[in-house]
Amino acid sequence: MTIADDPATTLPGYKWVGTRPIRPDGFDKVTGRARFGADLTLAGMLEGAVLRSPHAHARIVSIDTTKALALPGVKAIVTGADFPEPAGNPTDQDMCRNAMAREKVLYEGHVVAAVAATSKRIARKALDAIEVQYEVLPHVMTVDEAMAPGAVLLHDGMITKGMDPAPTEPSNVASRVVYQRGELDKGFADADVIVERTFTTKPVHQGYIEPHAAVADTTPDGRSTVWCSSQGHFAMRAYSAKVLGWDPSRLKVIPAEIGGGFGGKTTIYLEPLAVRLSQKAGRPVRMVMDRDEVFMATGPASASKVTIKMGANKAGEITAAELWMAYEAGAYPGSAIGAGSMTALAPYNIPHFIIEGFDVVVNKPRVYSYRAPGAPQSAFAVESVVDELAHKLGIDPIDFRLQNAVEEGMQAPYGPKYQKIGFKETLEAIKHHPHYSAPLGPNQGRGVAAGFWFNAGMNSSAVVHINEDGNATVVTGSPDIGGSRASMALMAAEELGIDYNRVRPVVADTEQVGFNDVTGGSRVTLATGAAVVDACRKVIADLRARAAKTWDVPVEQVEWVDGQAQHVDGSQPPLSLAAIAKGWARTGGPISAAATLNARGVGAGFSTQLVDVEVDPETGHTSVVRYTTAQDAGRAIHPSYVEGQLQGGVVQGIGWALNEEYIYNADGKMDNPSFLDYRIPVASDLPMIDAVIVEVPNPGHPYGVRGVGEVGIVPPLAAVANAVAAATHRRFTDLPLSPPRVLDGILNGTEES
Amino acid sequence: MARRLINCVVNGDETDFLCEDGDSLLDSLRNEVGLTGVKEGCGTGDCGACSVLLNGRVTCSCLVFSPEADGATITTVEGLADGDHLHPLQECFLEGAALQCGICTPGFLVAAKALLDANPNPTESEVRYGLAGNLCRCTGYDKIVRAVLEAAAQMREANV
Amino acid sequence: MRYFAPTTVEEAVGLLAEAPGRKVFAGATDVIPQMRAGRPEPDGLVDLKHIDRLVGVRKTATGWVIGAATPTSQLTGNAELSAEFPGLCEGAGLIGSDQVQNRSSLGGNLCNASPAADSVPAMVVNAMRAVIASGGGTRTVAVQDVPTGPGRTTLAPGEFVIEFELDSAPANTGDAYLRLIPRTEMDIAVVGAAARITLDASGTVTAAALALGAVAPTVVRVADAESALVGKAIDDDVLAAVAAAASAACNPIDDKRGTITYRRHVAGVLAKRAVTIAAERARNRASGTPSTNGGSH
Amino acid sequence: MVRVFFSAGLRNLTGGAANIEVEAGTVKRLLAELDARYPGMAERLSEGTAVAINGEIINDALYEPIPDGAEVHFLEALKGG
Repeated sequence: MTIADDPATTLPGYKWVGTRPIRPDGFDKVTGRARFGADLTLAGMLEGAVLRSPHAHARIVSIDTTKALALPGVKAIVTGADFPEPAGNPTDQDMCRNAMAREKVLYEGHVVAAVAATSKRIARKALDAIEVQYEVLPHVMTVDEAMAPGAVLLHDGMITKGMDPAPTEPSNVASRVVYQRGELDKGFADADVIVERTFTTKPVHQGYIEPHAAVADTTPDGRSTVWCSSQGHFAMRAYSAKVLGWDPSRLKVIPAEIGGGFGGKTTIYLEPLAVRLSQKAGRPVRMVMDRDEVFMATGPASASKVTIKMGANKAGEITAAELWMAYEAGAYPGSAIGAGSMTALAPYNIPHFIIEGFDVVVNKPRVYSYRAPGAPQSAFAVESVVDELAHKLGIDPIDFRLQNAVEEGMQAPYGPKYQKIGFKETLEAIKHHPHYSAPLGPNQGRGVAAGFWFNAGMNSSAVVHINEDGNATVVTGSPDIGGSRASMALMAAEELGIDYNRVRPVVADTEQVGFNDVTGGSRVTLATGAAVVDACRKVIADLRARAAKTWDVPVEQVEWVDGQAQHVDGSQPPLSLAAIAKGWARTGGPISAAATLNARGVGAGFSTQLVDVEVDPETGHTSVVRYTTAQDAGRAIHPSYVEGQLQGGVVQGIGWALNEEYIYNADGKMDNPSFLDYRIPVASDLPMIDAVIVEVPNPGHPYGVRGVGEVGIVPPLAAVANAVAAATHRRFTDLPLSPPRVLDGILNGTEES
Repeated sequence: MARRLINCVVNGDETDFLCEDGDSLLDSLRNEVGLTGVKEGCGTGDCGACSVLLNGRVTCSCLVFSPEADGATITTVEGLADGDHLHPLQECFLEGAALQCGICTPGFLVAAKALLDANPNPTESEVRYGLAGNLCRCTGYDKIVRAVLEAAAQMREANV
Repeated sequence: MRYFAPTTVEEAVGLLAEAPGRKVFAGATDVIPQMRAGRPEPDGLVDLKHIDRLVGVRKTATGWVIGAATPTSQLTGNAELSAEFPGLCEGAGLIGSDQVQNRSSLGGNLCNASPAADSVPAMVVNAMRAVIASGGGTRTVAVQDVPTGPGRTTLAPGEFVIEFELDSAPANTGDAYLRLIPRTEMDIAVVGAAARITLDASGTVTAAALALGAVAPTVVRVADAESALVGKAIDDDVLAAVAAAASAACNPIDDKRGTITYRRHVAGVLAKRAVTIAAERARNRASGTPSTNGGSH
Repeated sequence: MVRVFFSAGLRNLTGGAANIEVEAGTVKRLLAELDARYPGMAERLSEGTAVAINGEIINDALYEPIPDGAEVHFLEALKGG
């Protein structure tokens, strides 16, 4: 373990980075003050509700809102006719149709109309009074159904992209991607052992506890203020504007505190509806989803089908791999098949491989990002087969991975060469962890798996203001979903050389700070953090200039050390930040600096995980009894929140592995849209999650940061499945590993050694 | 239908609010009393984000009809601190980074208070089962369980 | 929808007689989710918690009387009841979280008439009786005769359960309830099994009751298992017969929570485990040692 | 000179070539050069792609300088969660 165990320890050379202070927004969040998406009330505010398709696939013949509009208290209704014809690129157009159906509904829960009324109860009554005539169409629910010859089409003219030559007939396959290297035949000829299997996963939801919520106040000048909970209010502005056909600047989006996102709150659902309803009604409108709406109508992660064949020689080298992957996109193209394909073999240096991936539309909600989007599904297949190969070869599964692991300078399967990475370090950390050699009890099994995620950079802006008391305000536009304000303040305190508690980090609205991309891709500490560091360094340059002016010396003779200006030869008494701030009017006015960047220096993330499970051989019930994760964080700015990211990712992965799944009935309707039957892990399902922070600093970031939010969810699916395989001597290839499935495997599966 | 006037004690204060008979206590607390620290995660009693103490017992306020609160004593997250003196659970959640997004935090704090009121010296397993009615999707529960155990220890020490 | 809070049984009976669309409730742990899921709102809800007789656990000369609206947390919190009927208290204690435990009641759990209701199998093996307010008087029926299928009961419109009667357990008697859920908490039983066993001094079963939940439209008594037990000492062969009889007694459905095959198999597993625990408790109660834990599996 | 690598999905435009050497100081000049050699390449790469220069992945990298001797890969743009 690293610094993690002693909160008082600081990293050599750093005063603040690597410490664990209380997060700045914490007090509001433990006292109930923090305002989340649904917590705003405005004078005269109406309540909205959404009419959703009861059918998985149907043509909308007509919508009659007359009776609904006549109900007392109903102030506005919008349908597809209230929005402009979708414009922009195909993805934009699909987003517009997903936000409000036009000709067809493509899944149960697809938006058909929305109502604003003086109470939620009246709004719901109005939904019942809207008369919609549907022509119900046959539906396709899985990649197998959707790819079958003669399958009913969701989109009449959809021609598969990425095929050579392009097909002449439309299909439900939106696109195909291919990654390959070497000569597959030769690779398999070199193998002494080959494993070939097909793996499937079901759709799973991000499961954030806060349902989507938005309040819009549209004024007669054609502008609107939207207050919503999201992972990126600039993206909400841009996407809402597209649906409305507006310039984005007509919208001001104010970020509420966000109650979890995990990728699912990087797009719009309610926002444009609220804006348009508010415009029609002339009053503010609040819209909050019910939990069943969250499940049925917001984007889960793709279900997947992955067929994999992998070979290795007796020396323990993986010689070849062949992957065929199909991911459900839901109603519109856009699954994470690309990332799923690129990450599948990313941890290993394999001379011969081909990965072929398909993005397939089905009559389910349009999938959206979920933590390392696309990677867990393919890693489940790859890491299961890697585990099986190791067993067949009689090689320790960690040694087998170490032997084939990628390192700096090796070519990634998706093309470029790896820069500085810490994969082997995470494998070594697990190998030498006491957990790896601890004894197992009866009916217990141990599993290992690894995972890779790119992490992201993208665009960020930050402004640092020095206040007249010498304290700093750090303004960014990146919603804080897991403690990033603390990280921003720590880096600013480190740069400026002042106490952490003298830095106030703020997440500002779209009119108060420059553009920031979404809080996603594990990018905020890296990219927005880099913008904060840049802005601090500009402020320091200014502070040195002010000191130089005060002392009447050239600025080159002024250094910034420990929060104060010092003359290089010590000939002047140091000037503190507070002292310079106090005299700012005499030296040129208030002190403030902005920085913007399209971030460079992204460092990839790797995680290796170890789990012990116990399987009840008579019921198939699986319990996780011990879990250890080792992840390369580059450098942990606030180790507690880094651990939290590691632990949270693991537990979401455990849920995916064991019990989470969308269950559909024969009519294409979701059977379990509640937290009762969509079973995310509860506290009593879990042990403590031992989080080992590995630090291989990322040379691309001023403090060595790598994104930490996502890669932790990549290994658990296979790690748990490998542990269940060890406990039961049966190989499981279909998730979730719910008790009925595991029992069926125990009773009817093939026993393996 | 005429709205009904409910009199109750909320966080120590005599409080009245108007409701329709079918309203949930959750909605009334949020919309009529203004206590938006009480959160809705599911509306069906499955997530615990709306937990309050109703006459001293932890309850999902989404499963309570507002008229049932007439004459009741209610404690929400807003009532845990004593002025600006945080409850040990609140302190331990902050110190132990037991929250990420914070939406489930109010419900956890209220449920944990009820748990420790009934059992001042719980085991890890008792904390996990005692808080199984509160869902957290961010933390994996590790730091929450640790914070509750730490708060219990501090409270026991303070009471010695 | 109107809310009523009567303070006497008679007042409640009168309120229900006034309008046929009124329903009783205690904890609302089923009513509110059902309303949210789109079931029609009743036009009146009669809250039974303010009637003294319906809330509380009382020891009588011959056994126990449990108010139908008593929060289940008061059952699990009653040390004496938990010691005498650990299986009943386990079943009652598994209805939802601590939050729900302060609202859920035996009356609600029974009359919601879910085949998976956790408290009902244990009520059945303990031969509990429901005292029902009926018209101007009361009638008493065996608990197992109340539900007739999912969401359906033998209660006539306007009737409601006032309290449950439970006879003291004979010496050397133990009960147990186990359920299978995918998680460890917060789930509806995929299968539930309650057993009650009475032993003689030699360890021979003198009386046995076994009931299964979630494997048929109502709770199933497994007569073949009971007859396989009575007169025998419990050994592996007897337990195998119990398991086989339990599996055979199932008439389950495939649904989102489990398959027919799975429920049938697990019914046998839980039946034999519940019998084992109940028998162990029966032995320990003879010697006065505390009971071991059942609960979720 | 920089070396440009083509993923399998792009090789139908390059007549099967997996990589080539090109003279180009920025991504914009590189795209122009590639489009001249392989008509349609610029359009194919204009949307939804990122560029990796010596292993560093950059979105919207049109004016990014490319050092001499660099390895350049075009990648599908990624979304995070």
